[in-house]
Amino acid sequence: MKRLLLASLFFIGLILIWHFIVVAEIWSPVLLPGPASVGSYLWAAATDGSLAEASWVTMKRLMIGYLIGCVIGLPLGMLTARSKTLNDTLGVLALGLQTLPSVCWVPLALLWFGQSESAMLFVVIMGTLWSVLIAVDNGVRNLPPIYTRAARTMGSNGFHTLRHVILPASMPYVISGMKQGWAFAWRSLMAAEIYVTLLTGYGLGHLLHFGRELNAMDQVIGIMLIIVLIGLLADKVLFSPWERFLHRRWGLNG
Amino acid sequence: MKRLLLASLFFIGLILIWHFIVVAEIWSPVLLPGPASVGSYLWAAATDGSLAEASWVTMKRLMIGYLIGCVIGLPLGMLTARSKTLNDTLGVLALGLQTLPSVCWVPLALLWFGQSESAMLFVVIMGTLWSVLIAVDNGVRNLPPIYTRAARTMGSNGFHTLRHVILPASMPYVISGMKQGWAFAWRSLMAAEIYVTLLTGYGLGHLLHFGRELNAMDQVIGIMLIIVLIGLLADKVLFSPWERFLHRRWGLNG
Amino acid sequence: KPAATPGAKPVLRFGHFPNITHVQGLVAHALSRQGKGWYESRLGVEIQWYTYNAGPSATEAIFARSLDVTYVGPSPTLNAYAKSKGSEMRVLAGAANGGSSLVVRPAANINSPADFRGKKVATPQLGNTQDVQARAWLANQGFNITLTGGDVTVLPIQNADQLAMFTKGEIDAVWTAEPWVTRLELEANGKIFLDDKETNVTLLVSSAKFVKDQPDLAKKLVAAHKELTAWIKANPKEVRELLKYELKAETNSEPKDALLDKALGRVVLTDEISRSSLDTMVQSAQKAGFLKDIPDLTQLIPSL
Amino acid sequence: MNLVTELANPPPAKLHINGVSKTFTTQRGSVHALDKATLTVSEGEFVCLVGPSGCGKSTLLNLIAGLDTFDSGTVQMDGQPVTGPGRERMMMFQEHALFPWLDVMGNVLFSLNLKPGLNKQEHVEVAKYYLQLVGLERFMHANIHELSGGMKQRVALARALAPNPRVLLMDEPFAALDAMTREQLYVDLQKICKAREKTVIFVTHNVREAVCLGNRVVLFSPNPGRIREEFIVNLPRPRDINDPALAGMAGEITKALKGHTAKPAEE
Amino acid sequence: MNLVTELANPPPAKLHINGVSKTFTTQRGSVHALDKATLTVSEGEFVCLVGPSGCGKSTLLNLIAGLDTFDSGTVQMDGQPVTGPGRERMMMFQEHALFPWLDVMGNVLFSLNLKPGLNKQEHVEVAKYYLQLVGLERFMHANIHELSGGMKQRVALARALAPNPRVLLMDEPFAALDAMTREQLYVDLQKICKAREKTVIFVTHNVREAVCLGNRVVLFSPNPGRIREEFIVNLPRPRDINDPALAGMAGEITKALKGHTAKPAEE
Ligand SMILES: Nc1ncnc2c1ncn2[C@@H]1O[C@H](COP(=O)(O)OP(=O)(O)OP(=O)(O)O)[C@@H](O)[C@H]1O
Ligand SMILES: Nc1ncnc2c1ncn2[C@@H]1O[C@H](COP(=O)(O)OP(=O)(O)OP(=O)(O)O)[C@@H](O)[C@H]1O
Ligand SMILES: [Mg+2]
Ligand SMILES: [Mg+2]
Repeated sequence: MKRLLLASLFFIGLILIWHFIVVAEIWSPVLLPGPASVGSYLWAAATDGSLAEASWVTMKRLMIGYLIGCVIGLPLGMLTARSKTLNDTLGVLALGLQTLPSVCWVPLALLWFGQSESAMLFVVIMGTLWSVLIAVDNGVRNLPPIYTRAARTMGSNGFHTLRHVILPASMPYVISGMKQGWAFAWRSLMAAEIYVTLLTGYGLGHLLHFGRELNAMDQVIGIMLIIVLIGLLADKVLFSPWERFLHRRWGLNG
Repeated sequence: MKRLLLASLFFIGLILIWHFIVVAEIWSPVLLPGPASVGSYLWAAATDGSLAEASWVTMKRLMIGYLIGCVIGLPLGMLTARSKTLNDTLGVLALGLQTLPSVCWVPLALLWFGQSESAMLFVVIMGTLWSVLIAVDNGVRNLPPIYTRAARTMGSNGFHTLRHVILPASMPYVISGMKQGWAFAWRSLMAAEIYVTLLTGYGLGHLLHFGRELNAMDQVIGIMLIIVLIGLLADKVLFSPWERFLHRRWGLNG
Repeated sequence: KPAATPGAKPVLRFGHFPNITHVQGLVAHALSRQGKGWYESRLGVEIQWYTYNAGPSATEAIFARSLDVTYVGPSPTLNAYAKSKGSEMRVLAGAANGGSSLVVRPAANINSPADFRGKKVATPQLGNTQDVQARAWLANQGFNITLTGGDVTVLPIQNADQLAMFTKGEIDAVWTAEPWVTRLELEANGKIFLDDKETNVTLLVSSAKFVKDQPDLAKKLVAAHKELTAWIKANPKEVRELLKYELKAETNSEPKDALLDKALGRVVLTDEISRSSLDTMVQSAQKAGFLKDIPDLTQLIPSL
Repeated sequence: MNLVTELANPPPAKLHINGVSKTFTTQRGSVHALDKATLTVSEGEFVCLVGPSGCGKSTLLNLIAGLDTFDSGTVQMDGQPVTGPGRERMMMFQEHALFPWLDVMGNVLFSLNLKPGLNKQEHVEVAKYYLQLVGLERFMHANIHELSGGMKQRVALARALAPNPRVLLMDEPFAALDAMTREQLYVDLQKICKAREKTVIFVTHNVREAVCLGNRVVLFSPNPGRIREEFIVNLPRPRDINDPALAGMAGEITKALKGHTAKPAEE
Repeated sequence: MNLVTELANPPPAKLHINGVSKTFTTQRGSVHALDKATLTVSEGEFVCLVGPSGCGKSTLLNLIAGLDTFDSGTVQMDGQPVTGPGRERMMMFQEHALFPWLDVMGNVLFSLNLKPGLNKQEHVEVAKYYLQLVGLERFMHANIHELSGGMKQRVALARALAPNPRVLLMDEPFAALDAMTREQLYVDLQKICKAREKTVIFVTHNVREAVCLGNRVVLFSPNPGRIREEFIVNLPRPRDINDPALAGMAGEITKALKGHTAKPAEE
């Protein structure tokens, strides 16, 4: 309760300061629109439905791409961590591609898939896949060997060890890897949406870009707020339950 | 030695497959230029100096922004992890801003700083700062409490604990956080360079964008390769020594 | 930001686009490159040239105080003027009219305005002159146009992409400016549906601060611009070489003579500010939903 | 418990360790942890290993478990070379090695689930029986990090005993236990080994414990780790740790141990 | 070592634990770990705590160290309430709690560096002295993960002893050690405590160890954790662990311990 109050007070304070800076006209209103005008843009966009639609378009792209990336990346990461040959080939490739900002795929994606949803999906998958793969690989490698050793003397091996020891034991890493994958996917999708217009639907990135094109900074800041909100929400819904579980079961004070 | 050989063979194999696909003209050469034409672009760009210059411009932006981000983010992360009040205010703010892809700052940055280096720096710093802060905060929170407890009974407290226990004990987290900060900075800089043309110098992102504008896919792929190369190199130079040290000293088999 | 070192000439930061509709900018920039600076000699200043790809970047630069004067289209100008409540932008002179057209794809079967229902029309950029014109024109035909959809989908797509998508049949029509109109005609079999020769397409614009702080220089600048416009009209041969030289320097590709001639033929150079054209543009922008209330235009055109 | 006593009784195994050496190489040089160790453990025998800290006891256990490779020599079970770990050789580690992602019950069930031939219901029954044996029934659903040091060790013991392996390799299993619990477990462990004829290798620092439990006590000396001497313990079973005859023998062995490591505990 | 014996000798402290209770609350309910514990330790006294696993011994030590809060009661040192940990009360944890980012020497130096009044050179000398004491001189530059279980415990002991604290809180410090090393350390610890008049609280499961070291042995019983009985040990010092008089007293205490926990080790 007290913590919530403190946080709220802090943010209300921030907004008030922002408001007074704008009112005092220290900077031109073009450079920094006030909270009132941002609020009124958000209200208008919320009531005419364009905000909800753009959020939906963006979330759909993100979700599908992210899921595909995880579903491919998780098992591949396990494999590269366990097999030397795979690690020296696929692992090195993944390391390279992981350092490539996935927005760099945009030109090729547009060429290969046209200005379509598939191009966006491709970019999002490239953003997720490699980082999930690397994180899982890393997590499996960083396991205290005592766990697998103990399991092996109990007769566990092969797939059983993978499923019942390595996967749960690397959980803290896997979850943080999936979180990072999410962050990369989110970033690449925004960059891609800001960069290219799609025929199949306008996402939040497009609204942000349009805000810039029209010199409408209230729109830009409004959309930034929405993006922050969605990011926080996704964190709460997708990752917090897992982290709480780990906290309770493992005694990690996260 | 054998591992290196295997990896080389794998990549040579990949390039050969790529070459034969192009030669067989399964897809149009516009969609997928062959390794030969990518190589000749790279050769030309390397000899006329444009590649080196663009890499230098990009690296300079990245390095300066990243350093500033780390220097601010590291101590702030320590503070938010240790102080409840700071965590409920600055911590929440950081969490929010961390979920904001820093390419979203580009429109505001351009408006505030003009089409200048400062705008790029701002975007890179926003990409680094919050994620380093959050990672350090997280690392400090996830420390096994036994370390600080032991240190405190030995008379360590305040800054001494921070400097001699918390910082080294959270090293594995801090390094992975700095790595993530690097990845975010790298991604945001690329996105920003692809998105806006700067008057003060063309970076790799610009070359990639121009490649797209000119439908020169050999240039696009060539620049992508360079970006991968720089990413791998940065990893080797900046982070590998630390990770090796941790491996040896802590016995983590990373 | 370049600060004047004592003893050195004052610096004027000047912008333009590498487009045919920015003939004056291209020619003056080329002359500067060749050491025969047009504005330099007439104003006694040093010119720093900046090239932009789109209106918003140029107006942004004026907001950010990193640019003094630029050639730019009327729509971004009016938009920036309105968004800054009349405090930042000033129009000094006209530069070019016309040069923009609505091109349709033959296979799309568009013969009358009513045929646009359900079609996809591309414009170079959201809120730029052609985009506003397209949205207003379509609205005038009775279509419901929204930012992200409606009876006709208006899509802001970069010029280079437009050409490719037009060829592939992914878009049905394009409202754009030269040289892209001509390229669509020559390379993609586009048909001109509507040709616009009256509307202001390029203006000479400056920051309000520039006019306020250096009114004399502004006056000299306008005079030099008028002189340049007249000189361009009088020397088409030399101008063509200068354009080719400059476009090659800026975009790394030299336009073909045929393309250049055809495109130049559609652009009408002028130094007049057409007040009625500006008013129409304001109404169009309102119709397109980009301007919420009518800006007070009294300060837009300063008397020098 | 009916079910538990009725579990199939596999024949105990014969272990043959022949001239096994192992060297660890670190940055600061190499440590000769085990030097030509030779040891034969016959079927159903209970062998205790004692020796100073760092003399290679844990290392030897790891080799027998098949968890580590060695430089030379052979390790055989029933005449077959040991190539890797297996369910029939269950190891109890010096660090408890419990799985933090499972609760207490889950940890015990882990080893049981790998044993073929029982259904889920029976698994739970067996697990409960062994948790009762170590006195932790009430903590069935506790998380591992909520247990005290000794409680963790007892869970690890239950986990090792539950699937009834032929060979038990135990690395200081009772180090963190109080005397009471320990004495109870001495009685229980002897009972279990008698009933099931298990082959056990048991590392301890407590010579009395070794004499109480073992058929044989093997002495190690460090630097490099070597097997020095063996004592056959012929006392009648069940043995009581407080038995004076046992204490006498322990004294004898302790003296021998001191003899081998003249310098005060420096390795 | 000259330097070591010359270190300033701070007066030993008087500890007062009065009616202290502590309950852990977990998801499955709460554990009453300590119930109205009252204990007075006078200056230079060596008190041993024994009791079954999970009876709250580690919990009590943590409270005295000032590391945890408690529900009721008071903990005082020299008449001042303990509000947090401090250098004068050094704790040796049940898990070794060594810092993996430092090598062996670094760990011992850590506590020394916090002690004012000595220069770097002297720190190193003192650290070397204590590493020699625990027989680990040769492993000065080893990484923590390269040590055997007992070696880690010995490093922790050196780290706790080196800065010469007034109060030593030791949680099963010798559990993973072999008899030889252990006996040597009994002798050394008694010597150190005599020379420096340290106040020590020492948790162990080994009743003989408790009688050998302590002026007083305090018995705990579990569920809830309570102090049950105290034994004053009046044997002359230095004591030998193999002394029959000592063994007799240990037997007596063990009997008492069994009496308090009638049920077989179930908490
Ligand atoms: N992973 C390792 N890396 C390097 N040296 C090691 C490693 N594991 C063990 N050693 C060394 O091998 C030697 C034997 O270790 P081991 O753990 O077998 O001793 P131990 O007899 O079990 O001792 P304790 O009774 O203290 O547990 C020690 O000197 C130790 O330092
Ligand atoms: N962090 C914790 N969360 C929940 N319960 C705890 C926690 N720490 C200790 N306990 C409980 O408190 C009780 C006492 O624990 P404590 O560690 O003090 O026992 P102990 O006497 O040191 O036992 P041992 O001799 O086995 O180390 C136990 O029942 C234990 O389960
Ligand atoms: Mg060992
Ligand atoms: Mg304890």
